[in-house]
Amino acid sequence: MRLHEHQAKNVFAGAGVPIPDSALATTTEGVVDAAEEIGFPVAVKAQVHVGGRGKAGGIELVESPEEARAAADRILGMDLKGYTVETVLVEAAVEFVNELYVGITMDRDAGQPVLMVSTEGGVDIEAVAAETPEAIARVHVDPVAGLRPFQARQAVYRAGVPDDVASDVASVLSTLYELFDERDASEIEINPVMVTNDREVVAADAVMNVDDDALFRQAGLAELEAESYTNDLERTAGEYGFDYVRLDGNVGIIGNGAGLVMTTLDLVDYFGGTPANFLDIGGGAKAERVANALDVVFADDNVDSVVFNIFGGITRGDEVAEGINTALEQFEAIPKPVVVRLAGTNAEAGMEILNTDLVEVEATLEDAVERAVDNANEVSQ
Amino acid sequence: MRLHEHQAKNVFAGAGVPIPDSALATTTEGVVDAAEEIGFPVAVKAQVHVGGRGKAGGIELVESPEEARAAADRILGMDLKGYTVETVLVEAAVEFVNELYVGITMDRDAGQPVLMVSTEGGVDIEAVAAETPEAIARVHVDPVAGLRPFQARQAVYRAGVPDDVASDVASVLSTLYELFDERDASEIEINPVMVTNDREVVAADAVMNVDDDALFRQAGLAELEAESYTNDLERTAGEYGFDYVRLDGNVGIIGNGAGLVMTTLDLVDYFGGTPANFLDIGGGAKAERVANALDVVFADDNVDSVVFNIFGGITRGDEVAEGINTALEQFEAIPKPVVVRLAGTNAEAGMEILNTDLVEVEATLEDAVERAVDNANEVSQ
Amino acid sequence: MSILVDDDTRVVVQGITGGEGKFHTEQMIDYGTNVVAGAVPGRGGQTVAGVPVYDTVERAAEAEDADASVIFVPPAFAADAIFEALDAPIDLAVAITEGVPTQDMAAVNAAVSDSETTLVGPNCPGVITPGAGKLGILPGNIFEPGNVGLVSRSGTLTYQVVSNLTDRGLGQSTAVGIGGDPIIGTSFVDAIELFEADPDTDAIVMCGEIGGEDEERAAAFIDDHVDTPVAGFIAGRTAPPGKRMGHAGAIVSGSGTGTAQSKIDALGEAGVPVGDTPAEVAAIVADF
Amino acid sequence: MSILVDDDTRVVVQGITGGEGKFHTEQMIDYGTNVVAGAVPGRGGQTVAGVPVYDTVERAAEAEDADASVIFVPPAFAADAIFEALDAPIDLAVAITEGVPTQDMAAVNAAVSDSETTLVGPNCPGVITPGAGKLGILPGNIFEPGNVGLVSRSGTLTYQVVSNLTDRGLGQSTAVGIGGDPIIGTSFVDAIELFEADPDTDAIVMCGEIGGEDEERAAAFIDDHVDTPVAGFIAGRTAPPGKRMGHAGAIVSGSGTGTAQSKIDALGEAGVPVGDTPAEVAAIVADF
Repeated sequence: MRLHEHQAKNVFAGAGVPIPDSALATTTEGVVDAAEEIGFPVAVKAQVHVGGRGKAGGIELVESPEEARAAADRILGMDLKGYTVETVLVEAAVEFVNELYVGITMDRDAGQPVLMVSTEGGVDIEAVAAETPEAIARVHVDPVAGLRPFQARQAVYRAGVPDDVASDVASVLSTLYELFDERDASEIEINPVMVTNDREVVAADAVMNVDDDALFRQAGLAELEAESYTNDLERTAGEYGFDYVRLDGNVGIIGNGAGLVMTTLDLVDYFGGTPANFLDIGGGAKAERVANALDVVFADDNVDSVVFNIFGGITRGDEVAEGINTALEQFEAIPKPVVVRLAGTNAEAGMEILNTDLVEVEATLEDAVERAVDNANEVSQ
Repeated sequence: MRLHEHQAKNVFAGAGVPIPDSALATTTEGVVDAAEEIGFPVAVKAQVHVGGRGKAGGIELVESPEEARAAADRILGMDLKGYTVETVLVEAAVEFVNELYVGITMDRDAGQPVLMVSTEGGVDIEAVAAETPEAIARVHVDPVAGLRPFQARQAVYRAGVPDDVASDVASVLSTLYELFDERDASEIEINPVMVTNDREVVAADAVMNVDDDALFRQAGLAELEAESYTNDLERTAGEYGFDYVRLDGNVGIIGNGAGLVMTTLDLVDYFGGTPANFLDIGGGAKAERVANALDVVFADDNVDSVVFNIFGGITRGDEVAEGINTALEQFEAIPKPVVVRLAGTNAEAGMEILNTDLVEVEATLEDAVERAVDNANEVSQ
Repeated sequence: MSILVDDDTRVVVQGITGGEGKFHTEQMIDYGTNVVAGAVPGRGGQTVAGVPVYDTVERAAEAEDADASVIFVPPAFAADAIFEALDAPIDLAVAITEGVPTQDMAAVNAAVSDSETTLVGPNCPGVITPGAGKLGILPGNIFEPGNVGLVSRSGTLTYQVVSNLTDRGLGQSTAVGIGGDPIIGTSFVDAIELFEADPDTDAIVMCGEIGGEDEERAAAFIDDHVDTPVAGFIAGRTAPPGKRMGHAGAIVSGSGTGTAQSKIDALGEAGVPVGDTPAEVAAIVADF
Repeated sequence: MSILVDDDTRVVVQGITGGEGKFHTEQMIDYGTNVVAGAVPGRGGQTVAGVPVYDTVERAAEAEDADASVIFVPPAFAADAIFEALDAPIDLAVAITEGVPTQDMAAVNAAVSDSETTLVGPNCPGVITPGAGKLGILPGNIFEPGNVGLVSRSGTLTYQVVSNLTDRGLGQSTAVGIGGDPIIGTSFVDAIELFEADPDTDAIVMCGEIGGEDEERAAAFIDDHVDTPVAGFIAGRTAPPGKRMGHAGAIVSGSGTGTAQSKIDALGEAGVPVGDTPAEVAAIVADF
């Protein structure tokens, strides 16, 4: 789960990391009021999960109520890389002397968290990582022992953080590591940490991703989950408990198991189609889950055809088939053509059960995907 | 620092370990009132830091107000192995079916905490350890990783704790380990954990020793320290910041460094005397500390003579000598004869400074101790 | 011959009294697996699926001489179950549980490195040596004994590829589902090293996916140390950067590595042909 | 020759800007010790006692080629200072700090075992090789170069025994104060093993005290592995069971081991004569 900037900043501030004064707004009046309350200049920042918001026009620095109104009118409701901006953060603009980068992520290859600090904050840190990797100090942390205080100092001094703020930055790092550890984060990042004229450090941006698998023990963060969706289809799919990602094609895809669903997407592409989504229905899918999955995919206006690909291990083909029948029998007319392919446990029984008035059936993965792509091409013509 | 039984029980109960109903009392009327409030039968238990309180007569089970009164009259004010009983714990007597032992201590040789569980609780666990060590299940814990839940279960099942209370006992162990870790304990023990008729577990006794070196970060426990002294001399010495133990001889001993002070005690014994105390004045002793140390030792009525033995490393002999002069010049008459031996840093200067009207001086450790023993023998004749 | 699991493997099932634990224990036994014990705290003395249950893995291993364990406990308790298996000690622990918090696995990872135990998973379908036994939830009926070793990060994709292999008459020596989580016990390199040393594995199939650099490392390892022919498949070619696709592991980092293309390229440079479809992978193996 | 410290030892002082750190740095330099750097966060670029200060031990070690450290930081920060020394890495870390919480030292102990660093202390007077250098707070003037190796749990008792030795003309190869805390880096066995391997140490004195079983283990080690003659002294014969005598380590457990008598007996059985007084110990060594 990825928190919005303002959510992450609230979490950071609660742990003692300094952040600028700010307020959320969803209307132009709200933006102007918030800006006047905070005092100009302020930044108006779109709250969507998109990288490079600034370059894409999602952030604007304003100096007066008039400018605030104009920025709010422009940004609220704008489409930013496919996401509609519904909320903006109105935030005091910090005058800064230096911009630093600090981040903590789980290094999956080392199996350990890694601290990263750089004095080249405020720009595209991935470009820095690619072009001058030595400009980012990295310190791995033993996940059992946790961050030793000396390691935070080591990262800061290795990165060449100016002496007079080194101790404050090390302290921010220690706080972030505690959050990382206690809140089951998978990534935490402040880019930039701004160093002000009077040598204070302020988190000018905030990224926090939380391990979905740990939300069961992160009650406070799990509450933010609904808020963190940026799109109705993703919200619905999340509420149903599916792993779902919306894409921009027209072939809807439902399958079981991430690897197999990804492979189905790849085959859609291979046969000349474009995937509309990734939807992993999970193991042991019963009738209700099948119906819910179809619900989500049918609700996507982009979808012109659907492929339903199940390889049963725990999941039983006959149960899935009954689920599909039940789910589709509710419709007077099936909204989009559905191709079904069942394999594995009880697959043959399932194939026999399927109501071929409602769905098309194929025996192999390749044939099923190819037919779904053909269906989509026909519909969209 | 060793907590009193009732202090330890409060700490345990605060963490969720079940303890019997109880109240403290310092007067006979208080005991009777508490007993009636709790309901008979109750145990009246002396709150002094002495092992084997039961056998020594410091614990009595009473069934009526009359018995409570008699027990209170007898126990309050009694001398228990050198300690006067000022406070008793009046506690509901638990009817039990089994008595278990659980303990956690720092195994200094392994450098790790060790859990200990036995079904032979309620008796002298040290006898069990000596005679049937296999009756105590021991599980070492990685101090960095902490207690894994399976280890608590392992200790409990290895010990043969009855199945129907195994999970409750494992949970008590986990709670105790958390206390051990978070409260910087050096030892935690419940002996016995009573298993009641309806298969509940209750801490019928409680031991908790806290690492003195960690009291700086254990504010809540440090507050209990004053209360935990059982003797005025120890309280005074503790307030002065000395490591002090009162013993039952008549040669008062002041020195610097635990090993050297212990050696001085041993030499008192070697030369036929008996040490009255252990007092380590610490490093870099200035005039005020010297005066305070003499204060404590002179205040002990048992002391007939004093030996003051300093080997200077950080501690400078001339400063100690000045401290001794200043401290003793306050007295019209020196209350007990003092033999001083100074060695190490600036020792010769110190020996010259010492006012030999106030103290006797010896050049070697052995001579100083022998003379102090002689002095004590003369006084006590 | 085979890797990890053979006819002598004696299995304890951690979490045998749960719904999944019981069901799959029955399935494993039906497949001929030598399941000798279950371990569930507080359930010692019971019998499930004809198998005696003990309170701790230690006791189960001692009493029944078990050397492998399969873990079906819920995610919140999975790390502790793995620690218990390491401590017993057990030679092979296969963690089926899906949804284990990554930070729990980071702690497990450190302990596994210091232990003698091989951990497979978590969030994996398990390990099967067709005809000998299976530890996990893989559907036994799609497998056939043979000489193709298979290692895969994905469950159902494994089944897909196996069925393509079996349909062509290409049986399997052992199939290992290593799991798709960010931190796992057995990597591609670990499994491929075992297959390379197994005289009865004559070809290897590795099914990877986007995220991490395990496939890239495997490619380098194959280039340097593997003579057995290897065929590859990589899922996630069409996954857009920065999107999570089900597995926590399947995130494209955008750093140039971890993408499907970087993995396919790395395998290609190591001389490993990569199929565009699962059926194509089976065809490649048939041609070895 | 000597152990741990010689003419080539290059020392960084952690906590050099504190009162004690500065004072003893001056003392160490006066004694001829090769103190090359200090390390204090936020103080990089300063100079103390003529020595350059760095923000981290890592930098100090790199810039000044230091291979040993002496730690004078306050108890609350001592464990972190030791971890930093292990990480630098430093070959020998001598922790002088008194009052380090035992649980901090338990964590340190685990890390030291996994490292290449020798830790001496904490709560110890340090290590001195007379004539070559000293790391710690030992008063240099009482030592003389020679061939008696000394290892002791106590500070001032060490000085007492050393002065008895020096008075008899028995100089020291190296003296190691290992500290009296419950958990310490270097044990009697560790130090005695080094002395046994040192060609210029012809006799060993070990000064123990009540508490723990380190002296008993040393006795067993001497019996099996040590040819160099060893004399012993044990403080705490008159300590009553269960009473704490200053050092956290000096608690008699009452379990039959850890008492002065059990230690004296163990040493006796290993052929190690134990003196009744410090002077007697020196006399025993003179007779070797």
